[in-house]
Amino acid sequence: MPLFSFVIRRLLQMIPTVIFILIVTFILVRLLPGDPASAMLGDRARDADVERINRQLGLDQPVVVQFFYFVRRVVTGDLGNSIGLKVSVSSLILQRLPVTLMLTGMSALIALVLAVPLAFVAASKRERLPDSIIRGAFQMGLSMPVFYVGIVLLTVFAAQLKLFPVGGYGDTLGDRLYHLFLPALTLALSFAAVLMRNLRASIIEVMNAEYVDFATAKGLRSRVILFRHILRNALISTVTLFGLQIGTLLGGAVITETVFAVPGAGRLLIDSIYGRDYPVLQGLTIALAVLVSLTFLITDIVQAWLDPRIAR
Amino acid sequence: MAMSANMGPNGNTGGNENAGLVVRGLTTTFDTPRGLAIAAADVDFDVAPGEIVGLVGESGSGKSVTLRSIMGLIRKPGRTTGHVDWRGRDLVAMSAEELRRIRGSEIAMIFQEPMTALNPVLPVGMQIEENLIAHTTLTARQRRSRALELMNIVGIPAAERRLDEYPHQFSGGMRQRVMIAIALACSPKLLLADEPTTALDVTIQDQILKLLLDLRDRMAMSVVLVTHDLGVVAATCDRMAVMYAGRIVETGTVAEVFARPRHSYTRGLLGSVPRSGTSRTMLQSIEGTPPSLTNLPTGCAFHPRCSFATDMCLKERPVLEAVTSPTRTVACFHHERVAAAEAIL
Amino acid sequence: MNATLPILSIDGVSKRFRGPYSLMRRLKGEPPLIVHALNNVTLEVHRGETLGIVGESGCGKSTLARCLVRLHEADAGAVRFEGKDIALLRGDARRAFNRRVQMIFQDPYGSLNPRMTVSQILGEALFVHRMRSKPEIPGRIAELLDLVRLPQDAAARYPHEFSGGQRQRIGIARALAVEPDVIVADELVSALDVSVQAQVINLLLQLQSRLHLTVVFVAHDLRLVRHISHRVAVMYLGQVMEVNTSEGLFTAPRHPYSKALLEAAPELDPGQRNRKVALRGELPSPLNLPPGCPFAGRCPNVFDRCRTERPLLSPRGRGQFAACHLTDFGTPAPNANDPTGLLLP
Amino acid sequence: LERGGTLTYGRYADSLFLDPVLNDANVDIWILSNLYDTLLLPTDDGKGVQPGLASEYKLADDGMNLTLTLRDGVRFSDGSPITPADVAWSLKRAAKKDNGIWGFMIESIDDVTIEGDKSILIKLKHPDPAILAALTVFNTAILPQKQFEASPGATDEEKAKAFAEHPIGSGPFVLKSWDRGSSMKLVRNEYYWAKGEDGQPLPYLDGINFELIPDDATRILKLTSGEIDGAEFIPYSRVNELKSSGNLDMELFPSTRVAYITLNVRPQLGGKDNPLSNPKVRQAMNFAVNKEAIIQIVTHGVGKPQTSYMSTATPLHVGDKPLYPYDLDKAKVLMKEAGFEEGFSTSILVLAGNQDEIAASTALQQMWAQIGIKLELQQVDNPTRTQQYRDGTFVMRNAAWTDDIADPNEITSYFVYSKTIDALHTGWKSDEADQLFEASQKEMDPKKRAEQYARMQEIYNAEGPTVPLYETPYPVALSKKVHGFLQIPLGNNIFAKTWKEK
Amino acid sequence: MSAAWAAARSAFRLKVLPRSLVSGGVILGLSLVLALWPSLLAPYDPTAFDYSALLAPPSWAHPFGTDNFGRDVFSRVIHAYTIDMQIAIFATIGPFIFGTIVGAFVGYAGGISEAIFGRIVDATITFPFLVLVIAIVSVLGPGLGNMYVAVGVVGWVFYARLVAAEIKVQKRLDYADAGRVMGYTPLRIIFRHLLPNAITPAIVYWMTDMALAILLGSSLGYLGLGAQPPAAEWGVQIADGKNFMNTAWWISVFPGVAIVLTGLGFSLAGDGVADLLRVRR
Ligand SMILES: Nc1ncnc2c1ncn2[C@@H]1O[C@H](COP(=O)(O)OP(=O)(O)OP(=O)(O)O)[C@@H](O)[C@H]1O
Ligand SMILES: Nc1ncnc2c1ncn2[C@@H]1O[C@H](COP(=O)(O)OP(=O)(O)OP(=O)(O)O)[C@@H](O)[C@H]1O
Ligand SMILES: [Mg+2]
Ligand SMILES: [Mg+2]
Repeated sequence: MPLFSFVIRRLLQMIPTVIFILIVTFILVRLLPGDPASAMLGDRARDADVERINRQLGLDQPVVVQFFYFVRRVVTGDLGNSIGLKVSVSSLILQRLPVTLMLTGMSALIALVLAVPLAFVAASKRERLPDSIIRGAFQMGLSMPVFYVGIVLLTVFAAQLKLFPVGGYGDTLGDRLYHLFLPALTLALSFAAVLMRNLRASIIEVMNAEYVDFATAKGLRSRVILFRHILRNALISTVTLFGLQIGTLLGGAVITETVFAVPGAGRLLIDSIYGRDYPVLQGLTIALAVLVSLTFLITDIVQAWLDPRIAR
Repeated sequence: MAMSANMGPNGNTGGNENAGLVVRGLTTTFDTPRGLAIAAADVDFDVAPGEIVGLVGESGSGKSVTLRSIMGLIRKPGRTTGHVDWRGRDLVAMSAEELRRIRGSEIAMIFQEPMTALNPVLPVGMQIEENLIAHTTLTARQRRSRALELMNIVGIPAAERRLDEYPHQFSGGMRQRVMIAIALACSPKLLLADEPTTALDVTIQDQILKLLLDLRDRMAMSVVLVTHDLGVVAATCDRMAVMYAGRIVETGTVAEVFARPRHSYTRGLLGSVPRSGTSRTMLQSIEGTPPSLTNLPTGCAFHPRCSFATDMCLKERPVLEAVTSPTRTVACFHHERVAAAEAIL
Repeated sequence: MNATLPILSIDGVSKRFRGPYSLMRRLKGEPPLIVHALNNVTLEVHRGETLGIVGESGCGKSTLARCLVRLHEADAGAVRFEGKDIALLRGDARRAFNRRVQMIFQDPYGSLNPRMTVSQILGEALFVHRMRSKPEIPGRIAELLDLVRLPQDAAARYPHEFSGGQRQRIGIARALAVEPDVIVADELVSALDVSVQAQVINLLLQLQSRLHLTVVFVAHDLRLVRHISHRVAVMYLGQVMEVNTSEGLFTAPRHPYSKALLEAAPELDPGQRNRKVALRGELPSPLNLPPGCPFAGRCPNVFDRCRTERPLLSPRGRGQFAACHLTDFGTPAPNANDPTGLLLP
Repeated sequence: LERGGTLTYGRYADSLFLDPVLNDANVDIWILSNLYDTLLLPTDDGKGVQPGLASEYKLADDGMNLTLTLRDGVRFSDGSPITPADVAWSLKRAAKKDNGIWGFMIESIDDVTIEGDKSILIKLKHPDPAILAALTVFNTAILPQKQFEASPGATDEEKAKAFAEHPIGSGPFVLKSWDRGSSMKLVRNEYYWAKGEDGQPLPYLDGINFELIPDDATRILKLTSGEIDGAEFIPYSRVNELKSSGNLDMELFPSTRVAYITLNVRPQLGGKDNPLSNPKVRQAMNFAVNKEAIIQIVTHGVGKPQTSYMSTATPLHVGDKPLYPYDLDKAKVLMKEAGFEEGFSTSILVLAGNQDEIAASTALQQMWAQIGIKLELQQVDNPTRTQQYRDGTFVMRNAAWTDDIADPNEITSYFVYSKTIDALHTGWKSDEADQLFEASQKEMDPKKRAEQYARMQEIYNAEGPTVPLYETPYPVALSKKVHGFLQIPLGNNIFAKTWKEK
Repeated sequence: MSAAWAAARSAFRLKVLPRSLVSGGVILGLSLVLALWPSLLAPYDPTAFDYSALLAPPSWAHPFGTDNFGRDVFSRVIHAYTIDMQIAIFATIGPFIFGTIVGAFVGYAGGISEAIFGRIVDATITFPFLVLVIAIVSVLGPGLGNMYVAVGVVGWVFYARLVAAEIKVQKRLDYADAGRVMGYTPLRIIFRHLLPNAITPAIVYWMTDMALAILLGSSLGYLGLGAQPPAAEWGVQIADGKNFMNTAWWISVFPGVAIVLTGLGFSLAGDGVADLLRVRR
């Protein structure tokens, strides 16, 4: 029951956030210089063509009116049609978003797999050589531009060693996982670095907590202490960070998807900015906002589950 | 090493079931950025079966460190040397696995802060049963009923329901009881209680202390009770040891020490506590502040604050020696003068 | 009663805090949970006296202290300073009030800004209230340090360079800097070691007589309160249960709760042990107050009326007040039938 | 020659809209000929015309009528026969005013009528020397009228949207599936009319997979690792490297692509006098550009200097010497004559992240600095640049051009003729050139028309509003196993005769 | 003897700064020197072409080789310090100051301002940061100045969040109440008392943020929205060298190393500052 009320409360909180984002996006995209017609038609467009298309798209109306129409449509669940791609925005989102979700999901997983054990090693060998090596390595991951890491990984693991395909997306699920591994790894590196740093700090903190001493005084095996007492508590603060970073991860996906030729939402987003594809941009922003809010919600729930003190 | 005179009631350290706890030359140091901190130095004391020994001293005097050293809970950069003989076996020299078996089963410990010593994310039932899983072969059902039994022993009402609750749902007194229940889970022979009531109200403190006395009687358990409240010692303990700056400066039965303290620090402690009939008069405070462990005064660590101090105290460190009886020890050159000084009150 | 105007009077003050308000409660249309921290508290503080306030943790002592200095605004009732309702003070008047009624806090670690040196801390107080002109400030700081017996080189140091006792003295110096009439000391020494406690208490006693301060001394340590106070108010669950002179309270408490509180405090005399638990149960939650006497659930003398009707604070003679239906509780009468009278030595 | 197999081809961007009339961009245009067929086809050199769906064509002597005869037994990819009605309907749809942006190429068409069961008669408003070339252009592709009109939707545009999801044409391939932004799969059209060398119907391939790989480096990596068989738009910097790699064919297909800088020559710009309006300044700027150096830096030697504003692959191109050979002294003299001895500050719009434009502009910045022109680079995204361009508020911009029709009229109409888009929105205007262009649009005498174009090129090259940089081929890298692929100078990717070794 | 030694050692140790601060400080100090006086080390004009040495591999004349314009990569990497350090500072100082002030007020006032701020935070972290910055830069036009604005529009939120959270903790502490009891004004309490104690996380984050700003600057430079050619900036350089990864790796690798090194400097300094500013109690 407390969890239920917690979820409802959080869902209600999402509404103003999404509306706020909606308005900001709407205004922002309309402030962008250039219009969809020029973006579509390019250099050869004649004025008449441009005007005709803008009229067809209703872009000759005042922004407020456009916003009103837009909101009315969104409320009925219609996100409109893409100006450039000439298909419905919802179908585009349904097609692209899962790809990005899979990509971010995988990279989150990889980041965890990398960060958690190494954070333990670093924390327990604190201020000694293994700690320095691990922190140094992760710091490098954090300091390298994503596009750079991507190209390096591609060159080494795909082109030279031929362990992975060079970008693209597959057809079957397994194939897709295989294709997405390198891009996910690219994204995961900086994410893992942030996680590792945070986790290491909280592990150190938890290791010094009295209840860990108390658990030792109970005569528990060190494995039990590690997993039941240290890890769980250390993860609590990391879970929040994890949720917060999902937004950043989605941002990083924009570049990764381009480098690895992954047909995901990140690239669609950038394309829609460059193509002034307002409906896609707006639709996608809403979808992402809802998605990220949901991620926050989920991490909050996970955190509440890990930490019974939260959901009262 | 200065200890030979003090062998306590169970002077024979040969391995036997009735030996209780014999601590000899227990020293724990920490390597800190400010230098080496000697948190416990050459600590000697004994605890006989069924006995409650009070360990008093002001904050930072090394009481907790002593208890933790006994349990082998000192982590790097700390280091423990000396001997802790438990029923004839030296805990300090023991392998990690052997020590683990003794912890929580034969020797249990209660921590100072019930707030931080319980894992906030595990139900209390689980935290009790954990102990049973580690040291017994009880089935899940048996463990549960043992946990219920323990909750009843320590006086937590509605135990069945409360087993599934989390520490934050308990009040401070209840948490302390849970901690005691965990410590008692495997019927330990020795209970190390580190200020079990400091965080609690007097009425709850009273309840818990009485509970400890009860348990000692019922389970023939020895207790080391760390506190800085002399009232608690007076009301609960059989014998007591006074610590100052990592060292034990005086031991004896509670009655002896209270009646005639032989160390000026003990005397000061007793004098700082207001007593009935002293309304709005100056208290006998110990002037100055406790020394820093990384920068102890030479000679007797207490000499800068001591009104009995002479040149000798500045140069030489007094050792803990038996005075009137083998169990009455004190580390002071002037203990006769202290004892002879006018009674406090 | 003293005929002169009390310097501070607390007149039926109540303070409520909003508790957690879950969506579930909102959806059901239930009001948020209310913590009743103070319920209709009436007290007077006379010029030059020390009023002790005791009670268990969470009974509202700090809330009351904070209401006195207007850190909290009372929900009902009024706090009057020299007859004026402090809630109505604005601007300069409020600043003047703040200057004249000072508070000293419990936590020696938390109550000083760790990023300011002692001279900054004291200087700021002097500067803001224009106690001295700019060039005179350093001299005044030196005086204040002297007053609280801190070395002169303390001025340039940061709080973390001091021990707990010294920090409390800095806190006292800060309060004294603005030359107040009243000092509200909330658990002034509870965080300090016994030996250091005495130093601070002695200082407070000295300062009080030198500067003619009025002191409200909030504490849970009965021995201390008795030692320092002229009069004592005993609180329970946001209510004043008894107001008595210090000696009156300790020799013949007029409320069963006061009596239990006294019994629970361990005696310093090892010869006076008993094994009887003074008071069972714990402080009930202030979230839903019982309709009758708040102490009814734990009171050994409870009878039916206690559960339905809340007793009001009423005079018991000789400056004594108690909130109990047993109006003759604790009367030092030689009536052998009164089971509660036999406690007194 | 081997038949069968599927070719995987890496593209830099995905198509947007597979309707021949309503599309807007090269990403569609250059592959449309694989799905749709036109009455006539461009020759492989991009300069001539050959029969397509029409096996015969005849232009009347007065140039006012064109008769075309449909090839026997031609069918759409769904098996239905192609009728003259389909042809007439398709052409009329393409020529309809405001239907898409390509209609200008066949604006001369007045009416299309069906002549018997094989022939079509196109009536023109005026003689049009480029009409035959226009009938090879994608927008005159023949669509099945019935199927198109049966598509859901009320307007032509809505129907086109639905139809283009599963287009039915008569090109060598049929769209099988399209995963937008990721891949597009084509399979062979069983009904395609043309025959291969072995006498069997084309195409040789069973299918083509277009994979979308926007990142240049990744596209090449995929090619070298053998995951794809071919990749378009190889960056010039990689051409030499790939040429020397053993298992690849680095193809440089001749193209009509020219790269140049467009200068706004309006007398006033942003309220200030515009130095670029002075022809001497423009000439000085031209002379100050070391084209060889730019060709080295930007195209790594792949390109060559322009000899006219139009590429050498464009019909009626004249000129054999590079325009404006590098001559700093002359440039300085011209600047002095123009009154800009001290030089001036100006700026150029660069497409953000486009390495070629950045490199060229950076080089120009350095070169023009020598005649006192301080050039500021402003990277912007495409719509921003297009807007400033169309508004005529830009100062200078990078640009490139490729022809869509095998005739010089398209490029000339945009570059020279002031009534199309103000001569590349520059505000440049030459009355003589305008008259020449209008005349040439109706001139049926090839020789006279050639003369008109020679003169127009002369005028434009001397004082036009552009700084020609270089012309480049289309760099396409293919696996050595791939044969018979062709990208014609107009850009069309021709896969009909492509085959792959097993 | 050993006691004297221990005393000497402890005295020495106390004065010594945190080790990470020293190493981070050295890296950043050097970076700053290079940023201010790049010509100290750079042998060539970073924008000068040399057609005779296009894409030359590292040699004595060109330690890091040359790029496709024949520009000396070493000189460009060094000169890029000027721009990249500028990005690090200018892109973050505004958000740091503004965010800190807003955070201080929001954290102190709580209530409705906190609720509104909470929604702004939600919206900001929900929106992919990079995308928002790209959009804003597209609106304002490319270039460093506008990039600072774009980063600032989004970036202050994170500082404000950190400061607000910390102020909320601090304002409940006794010393804040002590200030109120002394009759100090809220402004004095916020800025004189609470902020100095609440700002540490923001400062530590600032260090990280400066490193992130360089990365973001590079990403935007890579996308053409940051520093404009021919300016030497690491991201621009990496983008320049992207097509030459196989044939002239030195164009992009050395700027990459510079980024990593500077990032390391900021991160170490951040750890060190956290150590240094930790309140000793
Ligand atoms: N892990 C550690 N590292 C460094 N010094 C330590 C460590 N643990 C304890 N100390 C030091 O050892 C000394 C003794 O500490 P201890 O906790 O035993 O005091 P205590 O007598 O239990 O005091 P309290 O009454 O406050 O609990 C203290 O000065 C403390 O600073
Ligand atoms: N700001 C607040 N918000 C909500 N509840 C509060 C607040 N301050 C105090 N309370 C509640 O009011 C009650 C009385 O608290 P108060 O701090 O006055 O007790 P106390 O007697 O001083 O206890 P202690 O001895 O632990 O200091 C408690 O239940 C407490 O939880
Ligand atoms: Mg302790
Ligand atoms: Mg309190």
